[in-house]
Amino acid sequence: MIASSILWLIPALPLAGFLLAIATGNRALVRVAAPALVGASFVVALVAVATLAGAEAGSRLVDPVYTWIEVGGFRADVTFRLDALAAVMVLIVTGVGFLIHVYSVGYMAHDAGLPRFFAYLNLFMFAMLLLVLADNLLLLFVGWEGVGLCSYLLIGFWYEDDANAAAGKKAFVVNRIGDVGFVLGLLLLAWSTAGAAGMSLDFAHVEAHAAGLGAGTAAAIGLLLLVGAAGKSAQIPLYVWLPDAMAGPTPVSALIHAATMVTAGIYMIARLHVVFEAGPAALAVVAVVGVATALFAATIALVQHDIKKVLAYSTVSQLGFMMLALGVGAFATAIFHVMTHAFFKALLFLGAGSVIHGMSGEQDVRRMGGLRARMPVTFWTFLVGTLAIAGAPGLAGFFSKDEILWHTWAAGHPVFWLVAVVTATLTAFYMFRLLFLTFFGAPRAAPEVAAHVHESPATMTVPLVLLAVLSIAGGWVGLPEGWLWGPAIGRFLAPSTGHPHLAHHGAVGEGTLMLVATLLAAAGAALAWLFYVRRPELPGELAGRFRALHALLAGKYWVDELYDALVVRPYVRLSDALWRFVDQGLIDGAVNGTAAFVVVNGQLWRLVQTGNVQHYALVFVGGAAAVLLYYLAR
Amino acid sequence: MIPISWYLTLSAVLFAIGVVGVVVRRNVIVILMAIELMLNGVNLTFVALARQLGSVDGQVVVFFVMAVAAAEAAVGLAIVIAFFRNRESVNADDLALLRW
Amino acid sequence: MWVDVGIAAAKAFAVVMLVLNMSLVLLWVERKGSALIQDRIGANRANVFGGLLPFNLGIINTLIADPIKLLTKEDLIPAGADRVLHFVAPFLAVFPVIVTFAAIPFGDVLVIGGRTIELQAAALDVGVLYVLAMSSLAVYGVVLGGWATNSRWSLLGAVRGSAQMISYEIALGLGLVAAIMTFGTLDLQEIARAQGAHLWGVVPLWGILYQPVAFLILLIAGFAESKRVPFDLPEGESELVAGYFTEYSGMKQAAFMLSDFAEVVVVAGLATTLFFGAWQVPFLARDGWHLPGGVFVAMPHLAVVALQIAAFTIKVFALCCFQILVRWTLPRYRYDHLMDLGWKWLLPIALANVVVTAVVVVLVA
Amino acid sequence: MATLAFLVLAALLVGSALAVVLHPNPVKSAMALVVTLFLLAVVFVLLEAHMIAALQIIVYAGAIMVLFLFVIMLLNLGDEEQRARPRRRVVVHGVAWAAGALLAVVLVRLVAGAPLGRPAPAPEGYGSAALVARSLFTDYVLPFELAGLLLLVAVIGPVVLAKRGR
Repeated sequence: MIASSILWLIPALPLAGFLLAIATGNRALVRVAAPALVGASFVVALVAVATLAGAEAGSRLVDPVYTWIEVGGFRADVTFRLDALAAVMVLIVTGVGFLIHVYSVGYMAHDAGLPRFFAYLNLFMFAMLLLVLADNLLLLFVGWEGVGLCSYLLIGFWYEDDANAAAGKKAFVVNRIGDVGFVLGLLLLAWSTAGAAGMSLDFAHVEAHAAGLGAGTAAAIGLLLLVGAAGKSAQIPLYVWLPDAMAGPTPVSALIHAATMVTAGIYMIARLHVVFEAGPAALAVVAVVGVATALFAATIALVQHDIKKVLAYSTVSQLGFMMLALGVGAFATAIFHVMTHAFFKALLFLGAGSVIHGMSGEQDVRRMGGLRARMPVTFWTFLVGTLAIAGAPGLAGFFSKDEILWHTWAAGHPVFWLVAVVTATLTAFYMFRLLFLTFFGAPRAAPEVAAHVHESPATMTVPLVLLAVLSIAGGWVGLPEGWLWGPAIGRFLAPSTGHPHLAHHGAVGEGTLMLVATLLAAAGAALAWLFYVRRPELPGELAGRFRALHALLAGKYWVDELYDALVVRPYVRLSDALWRFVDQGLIDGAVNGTAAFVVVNGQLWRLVQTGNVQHYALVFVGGAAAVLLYYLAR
Repeated sequence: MIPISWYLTLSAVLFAIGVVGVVVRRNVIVILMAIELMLNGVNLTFVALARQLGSVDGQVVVFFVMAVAAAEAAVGLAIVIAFFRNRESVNADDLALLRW
Repeated sequence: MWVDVGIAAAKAFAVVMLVLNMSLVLLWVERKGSALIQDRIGANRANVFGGLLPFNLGIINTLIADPIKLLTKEDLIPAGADRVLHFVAPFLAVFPVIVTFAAIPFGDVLVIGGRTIELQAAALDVGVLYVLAMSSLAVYGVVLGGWATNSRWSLLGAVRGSAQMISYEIALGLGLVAAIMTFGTLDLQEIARAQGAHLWGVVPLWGILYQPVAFLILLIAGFAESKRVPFDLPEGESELVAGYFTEYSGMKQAAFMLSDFAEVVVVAGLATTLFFGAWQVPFLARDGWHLPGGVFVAMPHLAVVALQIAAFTIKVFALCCFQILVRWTLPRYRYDHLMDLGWKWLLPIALANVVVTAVVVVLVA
Repeated sequence: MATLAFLVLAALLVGSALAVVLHPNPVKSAMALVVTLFLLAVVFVLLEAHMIAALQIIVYAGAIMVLFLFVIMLLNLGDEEQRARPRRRVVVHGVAWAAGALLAVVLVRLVAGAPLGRPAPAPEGYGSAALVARSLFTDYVLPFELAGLLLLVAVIGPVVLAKRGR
C-alpha cells in the first residue's frame, strides 16, 4: 500500500469540467476546457501508473478522501485505490476518453447543444473513473449508476426525436433490471462476508473473506452479480439496449457503448474474481453466457445495414468474448481484450462517425460505397480497425483474441473454443462486409449527398490515426507465452486478477490454434470480398434461398418483440390495471373521500361562522361564564 | 368604611354590562365604548384591591390600562373612519367582510 | 363641624363670586377696551340722570341691565333639537370652568378665632391635575351645545371646538409639566408659597423667571381653550354665525358667554398662581414687610391677608386685561394654521422645554 | 352615611352604564359613558386614589371620550340601525343579556365571597402623585417606556389609517 494524494484528481478534473460546462454554458470555453481537463486527468493517471509500475509488484496506491458512511458496524469510505487492474482501466478510460473528446470537438462543432454534450461527457468520465478507482463496492456502485445515468442522458442527447428518447429510456430500464441483480448480489455479499468487525464492502475485506464462502453462496452471489454485469455489458438476455443506444452521437457510442462503460461489467467480474472462483458454477454460467452472446450477436451483425448497428452487434459479440475469457478463468486476458477492443472498436466507431459526418448523417451502408478515394484517412484507419478486430496477425485484436481462444481450449472447453472460432470467422466476414460496402464499389449515395462527401477535419482524423497506431501496436504488450517478452500485461495484472488455471497443456499447442483461427478469419474476409466486391449479386440470391434464416437474422431473432410480448406488454397491462383499480379506485378514493369528508364537514360548520365578531364574542362570554361557573361550583 | 368587596361587586356588574354592550350593539363606535366600559370595570377592581393591599401597584396597572385604552381608542376610531369612508357605514353587520 | 362646613361654604361662595364678578367686569372692560382700541366711545347707552352726570354708566348697564335682559329673554329651543342635551350643554360649559377655580389659592392662611383657614376653596395635593381635569371637561359644553341644536353651523363649531381644545390641552398640559417640575409639587398652594423668596433680596422669584416659555405656552393654549380671538374659530361670527351656540338665546346664551369669560379668568388665575407669585406681595411676609436692606415693618395679620387677596385679584385682573388686549389686537387664525401652531410649534417647544427643565432640575439638585 | 353615598353612587354608575349599552343614539351613549367615567373617578377618590381619579378624568373623560364624540359627529351618526328582524333581535338580545347576567352573577359570587378582611392601612401619601410616580419610575419603568412606545404607535397608526389618498 502506497499512500497517494493525486488519485482524487483523476475523477475530480472531469467533474470540474462538468461543473464548468453546466455553470457557464460557454461554447468557446467548454470546447477547449473539456478535452483539456480530460487530458490533464490522463496525465495525472500516467503519473500515478508510473508510480505504481515503479513499485514492487502487487502494491497499490491508496488515496483516502473522507469517510462517507459510518453506521453501526458498517463503514464505507470515499477512498481511491489504484492497483494493476485499475491502472489498465484508468489508462483506457482517460486515454481513449481524451482522444474521443478531441474528436468530439470536431464532430459536434455545429451542434447547438455542445456545452451540454461536453457536460454529460465529462460527468461520464467522472463517474467511470469513480467506478474504476473505487476502493469499495458501494463507491463502485455510485460510479456504476453514474455512468448509467450519463449513458441515458447521452443516448437521448437529441431528445427532440422521440425514438432517441425512447432508446435512452430503454437503456435505462434494462440497466435497472440488471442493477436489481447487482444490488442483491452486493447485499448477499456483504451479509455473507460479515465478520466480527462488522460488514464491509471494501475490496480488501471481500478478497480476504471470499475464500471462506460456501460454493453455493459464492455461486449465488456470482450469478446475481452476473445479472448486473449482463445488463451493463450487454449480454444475453439484457443486450437489447445496446443496439438501440446507437441513437446517441457517434463519439458517445465510441466512448461509452464500445470502449469504456460496457466493459464495466467485465471489470467488475474481474475485480471480484475471487468470489467467482469460490463458486465455479457461476463462472461456468459466465462462460456460457459469454460464448452464446458472442455467436448470437455475430449472426445478427451479418445482415444489418446500419453502419453503427453492425458495430453495435459487433461490440456485443466482442463483450461475449470477454465474458468467455472471464468464464474460463482468464481474467487478465479478458482485461487485455478490453484494452485492445477499446482501441479498435473506438477507432471503428470514430471512423464510422467520420463516414456519417462526411455523408451528411447517412448511416445505411446500402447508400454508401466508394468512399475510399474521397475519405482516405478514414478508409485507411478503418481498414486497420477491421484488420485488428478480424484478427490479422500482429495487430491488437490478434493477440488478445487468440489468447482467449487458447485459454478456452486450455481450460478444457473445446466446444466453447469451436463456437468462439466460428464467431471469429463470422466477425471477419461481417467486418469486411462493412468495409467493402462502405469504401469499395460504386458510390450508391444520393447525388446531392455524394457531392458533399469530404474528409473530416484534423480534430477528427488525428484521433483516428492515433487509435489506428494503438490498434496496430496495442497487442504487443500481451504476446503469447514464450514469444519474446511474453504476456507482459498478464504478468502486470496477475497481482489483481490471479493466474489462469490451465487444466491441461494439451497435445495441441497454442501456435496451432492460432494458425487455425487466422486461416478461418482470412477465409471469412475472403468470403466477404467474394460477396460484396466480386459478386455483389450473391448476397441477394442467398437471402432469397434461405429466406427464413435471413428473416430471422434481419429480425434480430425477434428478441425485442418477444420481450415486448412476454414482459413489456403484460407489465403495462398490470400497471394499467393497478392504476385503474388501486390508484384511482382505492388511493384516490381514500384521498378524495377524505377531501369530500372535510368539505361536507366544512359546509356544516361554516354555518357557525357568521363573520360577525359579536357572535363570536357571545360564544366567548358564554365560555368564560362556564369556566367561572366551574370554579364557583368546585 | 365600605367593604372592598362592594367595590368588586360594582366592578363585576359594570364589566358584565360592558360585555352585553359589546355583544348587542350594532354601532362599531358604541362597541368600542362598551369595551372602554369593560376596561373601567377592571380598573375599579385594580384600584379597589390596591386599596385592600395598601399598595399602589394596582394603581400603576390602571395607569397602563389607561395608556392602552387611549391607544386602542385612537387606532380603533381611525379604523372606523377608514371603514366608514369605504362603506358609508359603521354597522357591525357590514364588518363581516371575511365571511365565507 | 358646622363651623367647618360654614367656612368651606364661605370659601366656595367667595371663589364663585370672584369668578362671576370678574367675568362681568371683564365684559365691561372688553366693551370699553374694544371701543378704545377701535377709537370709539362704546358702552355708553346707560344714562340714569339724563346725561347730567359727567360720565356715563355703561358699567352699570353691563353689570345689571345686561344680565337682567338676558335672564328675562325667551329661551328658544329649535325644532329638531335634543331638548335634554340642549338644556344641559350650557351648564356643562360653565360648571367645569368655575369649579376649576376651587383649587387656586387666593391668599395665604387666615388665622382667626384660633382657626387656621387656608385661603383656597379645595386644598388638593393634585391641584394642577385637578385644574387640567376640569378644563378638559369644559369641552363637553361646546360639543353637546353644537350637536344638540341640530344645526349645521353649530355642529361645525362643535367639531372645530372639540378638536381645537383637545389639541391645545396637550400643549397646555406639557407646559404645566415643566412648571410642576420646577416647583416639585402638584399642590398649587405650595407652589404659591414657593414664590415668596427674592433674588439678591430685591427681585421677587416668581415662576416667570424660571419658566418664561411655559408661561407663553400656557397663555397661547389658554387663548385656544377659551375659544377667543385669535383662536375663535368655533364661534367665528363671520363664518359660523355664532358657532356652537348659534341656536341659544337668553340665559343659556349668557351661560356660554360667561364660560368664555370665566375661562379667561381661570387662565389668568392659573398663570398668576404658577408664574406671578400667586397672592405673594413682594417683601410682604405673614408678619409684615421685610424690605431690602433689613428694614422690617410689622403689619396686622388681617391687613396682610387683605393685601394678599387684593394683590391676587389685581394680578388676575391685569392678566385678564392683557388677554382682552390680545383679543382685540390680533386677527383670526385660519384653521390649518391653528392646528399647525398647536401641533408643530407649541407641542415640540413644550416638549423641549420639559427636557431642558428636567436636565436643569437634575443638575441643580 | 358613607354607605348611603356609596350606594347612591353605585346606583348612578350602574344606571349610566346601562344607558351606555341601551341608548340607541351614539351621542347619548357617549355622554352616558362620560358620566360613568366621571362617577368612577369619584369612586376612585373614595378609594383614596386621587392621582388615578384625576387621570381618569383627564385621559378618559377629557381625551378619549372627546375623541369618540368627535368621530361620531364627524361621521354624523344618527340612531343605531337595526337590521335583524324584530323577533330574531329579541332572541339574540335575550341570549346576550342572559349570558351577561350569568357572567355578572358568577363574577359577583366569586368576588363577593372573597375572604378579604379589613383593608390594610393606607400608607402616608397613599394615592398621591409622588407615590404612584415613584412606583411607576422604579419598579415599572420598563412597562412605562413600552407604554410610551405603544402610544407613539397609536399616534402614527391612525394618521396612516385615516389619511385620505396616501
